[in-house]
Amino acid sequence: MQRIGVFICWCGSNIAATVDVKRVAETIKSEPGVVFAENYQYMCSENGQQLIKQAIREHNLTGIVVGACSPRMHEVTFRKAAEEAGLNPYMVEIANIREHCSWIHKDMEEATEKAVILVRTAIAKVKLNAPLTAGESPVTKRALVIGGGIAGIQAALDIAEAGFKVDIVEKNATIGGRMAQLDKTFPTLDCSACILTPKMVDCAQHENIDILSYSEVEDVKGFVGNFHVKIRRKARYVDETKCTGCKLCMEKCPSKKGLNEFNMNLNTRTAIHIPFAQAIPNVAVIDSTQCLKFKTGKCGICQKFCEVGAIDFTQQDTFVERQYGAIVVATGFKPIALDNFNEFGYADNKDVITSLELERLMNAAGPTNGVLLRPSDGQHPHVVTFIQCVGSRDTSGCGKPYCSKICCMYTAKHAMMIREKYPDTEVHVFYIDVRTPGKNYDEFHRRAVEQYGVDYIKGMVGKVYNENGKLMVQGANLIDNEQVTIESDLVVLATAIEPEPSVRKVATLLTASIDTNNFLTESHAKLRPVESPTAGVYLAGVCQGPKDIPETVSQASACAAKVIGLLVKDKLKTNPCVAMPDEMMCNGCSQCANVCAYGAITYLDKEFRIGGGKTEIRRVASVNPAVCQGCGACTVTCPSGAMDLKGFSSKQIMSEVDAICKK
Amino acid sequence: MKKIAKAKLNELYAKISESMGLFLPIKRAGEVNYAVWGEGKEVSLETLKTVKSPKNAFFPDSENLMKFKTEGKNIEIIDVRKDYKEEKPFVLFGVKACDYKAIEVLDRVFLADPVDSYYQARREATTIVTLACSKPEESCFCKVFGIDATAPCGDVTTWLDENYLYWQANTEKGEALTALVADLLEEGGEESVATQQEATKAILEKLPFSALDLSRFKPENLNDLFNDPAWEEMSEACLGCGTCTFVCPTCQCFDIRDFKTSEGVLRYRCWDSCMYSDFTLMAHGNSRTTQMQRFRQRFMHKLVYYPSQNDGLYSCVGCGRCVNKCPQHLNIVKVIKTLGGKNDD
Amino acid sequence: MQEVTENKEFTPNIVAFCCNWCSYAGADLAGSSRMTYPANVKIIRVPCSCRVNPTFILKAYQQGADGVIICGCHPGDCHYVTGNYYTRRRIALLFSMLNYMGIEKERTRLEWVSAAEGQKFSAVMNDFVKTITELGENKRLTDLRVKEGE
Amino acid sequence: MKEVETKMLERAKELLESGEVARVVGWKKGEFCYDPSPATFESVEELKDFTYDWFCGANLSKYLIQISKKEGKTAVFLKPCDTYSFNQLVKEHRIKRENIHVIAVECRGKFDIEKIKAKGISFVTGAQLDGTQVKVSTLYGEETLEKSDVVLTKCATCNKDYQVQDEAIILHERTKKDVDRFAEVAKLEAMTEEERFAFWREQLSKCIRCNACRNVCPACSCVKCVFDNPASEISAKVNSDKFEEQLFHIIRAFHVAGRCTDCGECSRVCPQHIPLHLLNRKFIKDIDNFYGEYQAGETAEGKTPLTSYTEGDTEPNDVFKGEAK
Repeated sequence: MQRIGVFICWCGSNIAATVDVKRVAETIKSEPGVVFAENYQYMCSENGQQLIKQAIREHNLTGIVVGACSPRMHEVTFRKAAEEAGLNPYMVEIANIREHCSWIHKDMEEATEKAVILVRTAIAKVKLNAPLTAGESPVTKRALVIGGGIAGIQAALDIAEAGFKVDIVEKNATIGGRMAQLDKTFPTLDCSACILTPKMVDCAQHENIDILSYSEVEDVKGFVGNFHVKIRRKARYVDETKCTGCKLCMEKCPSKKGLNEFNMNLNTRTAIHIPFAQAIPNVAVIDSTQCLKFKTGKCGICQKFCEVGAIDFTQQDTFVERQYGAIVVATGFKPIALDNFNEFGYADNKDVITSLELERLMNAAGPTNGVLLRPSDGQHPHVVTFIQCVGSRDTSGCGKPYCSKICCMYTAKHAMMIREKYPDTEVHVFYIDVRTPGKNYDEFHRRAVEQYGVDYIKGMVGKVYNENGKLMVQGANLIDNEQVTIESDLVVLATAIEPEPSVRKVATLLTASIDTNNFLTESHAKLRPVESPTAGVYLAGVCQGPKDIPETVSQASACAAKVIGLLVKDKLKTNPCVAMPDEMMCNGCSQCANVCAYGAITYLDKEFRIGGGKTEIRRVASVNPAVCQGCGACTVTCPSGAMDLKGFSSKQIMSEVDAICKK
Repeated sequence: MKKIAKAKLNELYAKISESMGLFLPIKRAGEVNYAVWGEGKEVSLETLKTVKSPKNAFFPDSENLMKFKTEGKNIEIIDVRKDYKEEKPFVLFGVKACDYKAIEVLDRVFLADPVDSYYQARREATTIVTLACSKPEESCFCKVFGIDATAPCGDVTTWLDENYLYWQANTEKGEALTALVADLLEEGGEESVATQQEATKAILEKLPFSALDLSRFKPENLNDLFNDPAWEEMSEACLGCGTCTFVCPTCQCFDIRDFKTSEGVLRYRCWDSCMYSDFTLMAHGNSRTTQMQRFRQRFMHKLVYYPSQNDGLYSCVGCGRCVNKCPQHLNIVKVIKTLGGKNDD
Repeated sequence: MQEVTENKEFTPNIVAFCCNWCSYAGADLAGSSRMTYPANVKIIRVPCSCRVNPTFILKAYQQGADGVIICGCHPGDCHYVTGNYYTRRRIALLFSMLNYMGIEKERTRLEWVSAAEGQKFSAVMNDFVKTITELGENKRLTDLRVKEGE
Repeated sequence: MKEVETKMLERAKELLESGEVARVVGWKKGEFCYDPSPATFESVEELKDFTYDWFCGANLSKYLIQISKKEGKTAVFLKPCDTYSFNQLVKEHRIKRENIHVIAVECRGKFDIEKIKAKGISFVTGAQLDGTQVKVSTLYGEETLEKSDVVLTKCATCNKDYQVQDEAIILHERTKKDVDRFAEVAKLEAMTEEERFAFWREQLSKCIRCNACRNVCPACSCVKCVFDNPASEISAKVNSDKFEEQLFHIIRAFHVAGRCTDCGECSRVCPQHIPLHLLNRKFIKDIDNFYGEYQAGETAEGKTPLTSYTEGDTEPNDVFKGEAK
């Protein structure tokens, strides 16, 4: 006989203000199977949990229902409490009478009535719950970091420092990421390369870190603690173990017309190249789409000159397969394409550039050796106009609905740097709002305005057009309430940033959730900001949301802390709510395996008694509980209903349906 | 003997329906089954074999027995039987000789002690009007069971020809019904009936199954018949569906089941089929594990077990529905032919 | 006039199946953002929309539900990678079949609601309740034995 | 047809005599000319009852689930439509392909005795095809009927070809029919919602829940059907309420969606002549429309439409777009 206990939480006034909690508890007392029903101010509090534990022990409860906030909030709390009182933690069900009831209904009568139904539904379910035991799985003590930007570098270094092996997979030929392209960093204006490159070198030299550059994650199987990852090492046509980074090949390479991606395509590079001077690994790579040897079969000059014989035109992509316990995603960002913003004339005017291009134009290692020259004619610009929020906070559908967060600060930085280096230059900034919260950030912006005399104009730019070699920036000045047109030599667009597009593939491989803007979703916006809902996957940097370097570094370190916390464990508990076939009913038709995204289902031939002393051999499904994630796709595919999901069985769900429909 | 012009039959139905329920063969979505008469319904007396037999007038496909109403922790048991105590009188119209005989088979089951009060209530409230056959077809073999298709019994016997329905009351109930519709009836028709009967008998004589040999189906041969190796082959194509059972006028097995309603549980009984794999399913498992055993059970029951307990009355009336309807053309005729004639001596 | 009054009194009973990772979280967000929707929507939590068996939907109608709505992650965003792709096919075929059998097509709905779309969740539920209220009681897919007690 | 039967019989004898196969699955004669039953023949002696004629409409594939588990090889005669079911069952690991020797047999459509009887013709003693007509002989003489009025519903729109065969006995090529098998479905789709509801209500109200449609269906090969399993909460023996008629037929059609080869056995065996194939065909039509043409049973490999997907699949709320109103 079932002995159900029901606990109704007031959540202070969050529930009690709209739901008559006492009446709910009173009404529920007369439900069949319910032997105990109580209400309390905060069930999740120490005292509330004590109340639950005591009731379990005193009334010998076989299952409990807590009418409280969302199970996404405190299900774990109440399960733990139940377990401590000797009740199987899976004999607990939560009736969500806060988010799904008290918070959305205003009428007390109506909300109370609904709360009763929700609690009854949970009772109907808990009556069919079965005690479940979590299995255990071992933890592979190695972490994978996807992306070798500052986020990945920081996370890898922290994890490696704690004594665990880390692999960094970087799709480009070198680690460093976007930060390596920056000139100065706000708010201190120190040189980006000067603070980044030592960390890159640390990575290369750390005995626990293995950098897999020019590589991509190809396939991920497994689950937290036991990811099995296949990594494609793209052919770079240069033997990484032999190349010394002497750059002789670059001097000799006759194909010099390749666009230099590192410099935002503002100048050219040779087919065989090292992306930039401080690249890690300091190893050349051949762009096979550009290389004459690949295009025509003739050439091979680099091979002749390479003293160590590192050049290998026959190299093929290879695959590395490794086991990891945890994965950090740090895939970074790119500026959005400006195809939808013709009004700014980016495609038509060489002197309309993006902020990241400006970074390269200002950088001593950039295409102009750090001298600010207009891309069109190599002249010093005298009037520079910045346009903020290009594609950010855009609800028209052309750009991104979110704020890219970093643009206000870097525009202030750019404006300031130009005024500092070239005091005769006029600098205007069109902005919608200036958003500079953060330590020393607003001061930084004020300095730009107050000390450096940058002309900030509140208003949007309608159009940028070329008139007699001058860029006419036509916009609104909302404060003076007038239309202004600024004759400029250089226009810089503070382009919105978006997650690096390859993150979609990574998310799919990792089964990590991703939002409509391609940002990976964190487990909880406030309380679990660096964890993906997929166990064992952590998020660092812009792949999770727009952020600047200090924030990225903090998040990366937070990730590292989480990873270390995971890797120090020897064993993990697995989710017991997995699929389970009833072999007596299984047809062995393989349909369930066809829809299983995890390959958790295999088949075996088993002997069954069929009556009359006879047996027959049938092919039946078998689920690996460590691999199954418990989605339930197989349960609906199975026509005989042989496949069911523990914790969400068909009977349980149908009993919930019945309870809801019961008049 | 009385008669009524075919054209006036609708008036007859309407008259009966004024004070009684009227259950007769009605065509719906292309198929003829017994159903309650109503204005505009397409009556098809000519149909030799309704898909389902009229047995569901007394033994419906499904009927409610009781309710368990739950309120809080209390359960109230509601007996829904009283609904049937005062069964509205009704007329079962157009019953063929075979189907009428089948009612006798059912009566021996449901009216024997303990009496099935549900069945009894409906049985007693019914006046049965039978209809003689005039165009038997090749699957008919009622004659084998001693049934005269041209002169069925019942409270009223009727004959139908191209112009008239002929009417003869046999019982008090029949007389009462005759009195009710007396205004619509006229005298006469004996000759037409006799002519029709003669013609029909000539066809019946020649029917392919008219001379099936049932001699081996005796209680003393039970074991031999049960163990006959032929069952295996006869049943091998059986799908295990319930078609034969559900179209059969004499099959009387039922199951009692519970259904969850919004306020508790509704207990009902419904037709069951011995051909189903969960028939005879018990707590320990199922005593019949193969389709052969189920198939054998059905025919052994019809031809051996039932007659041995019911004065030799077979629980097959030769209506031939199973002959026509079995998806794979297995039927009792093939069983009789295979086993019936084989005498051990 | 009678009909109008009757219609107003009709409060449909609606079952919503929500996947744990997106739509249930979306409903939570609707709650924490205090975005109201009628109390006749009751949510059943399932791990993924692909756990929703068409049988559950029919069962809801049998038991007297007037509308059923299935909510899951947006296609491509499934926590279980591919779950909602299967949901989409199954439910598309089911909807088409129900319509083919003459069951009101407005009665059953599927919506993709992400964890961030509290507002959408609330809007969808408001709209669905309105649709079902206008459509009236479910009569075509209901079991009289269930309604008998009324 | 007689020559085909003779050839088949010869071949069956050869196979049994040589020991190449342990048994042959075909049809055996019934009481009339029109009621053959599926049968297994294990010896030449048993073959005396062997028949293959215009009434051998039954699909033999499903029997092979059990038979292919037996020791020794089994030869089976399959009509074009049967080969699809065969493939589908092989795909689902229900038939052990290696134990079966498939002999493709000629089929130019099978006759439906109920349709002949519905024309008022009884005491049928034989039937022969004569061009587009069928000569039906009875005790009372010969009747001539149009073939299209006499063939089984499943044959009327069949353009199937053999999808699997180890050998073939085909003496007459059959001509492709210029028919749209979805015409009836389209007709229903064009009705109003109320009309469709009324149509199915009328049809399904006849259902006696005999399960013949399910038990004959090669796609319904579950060890235990949900409708027989009390644990499924939807089991029932009888349609105690009209809802159960709908539930049973919707769920059954859904369970075989993407797996139904359109063999038409469900409609053939229905004692109440409910056009059940129109439910399955609706799913086939939808699958073709939404996900690209797909014919279950064309191969014994690959995923079915409901166990696969594309990223840009039709949205459920869009399935009604373009619907006739």
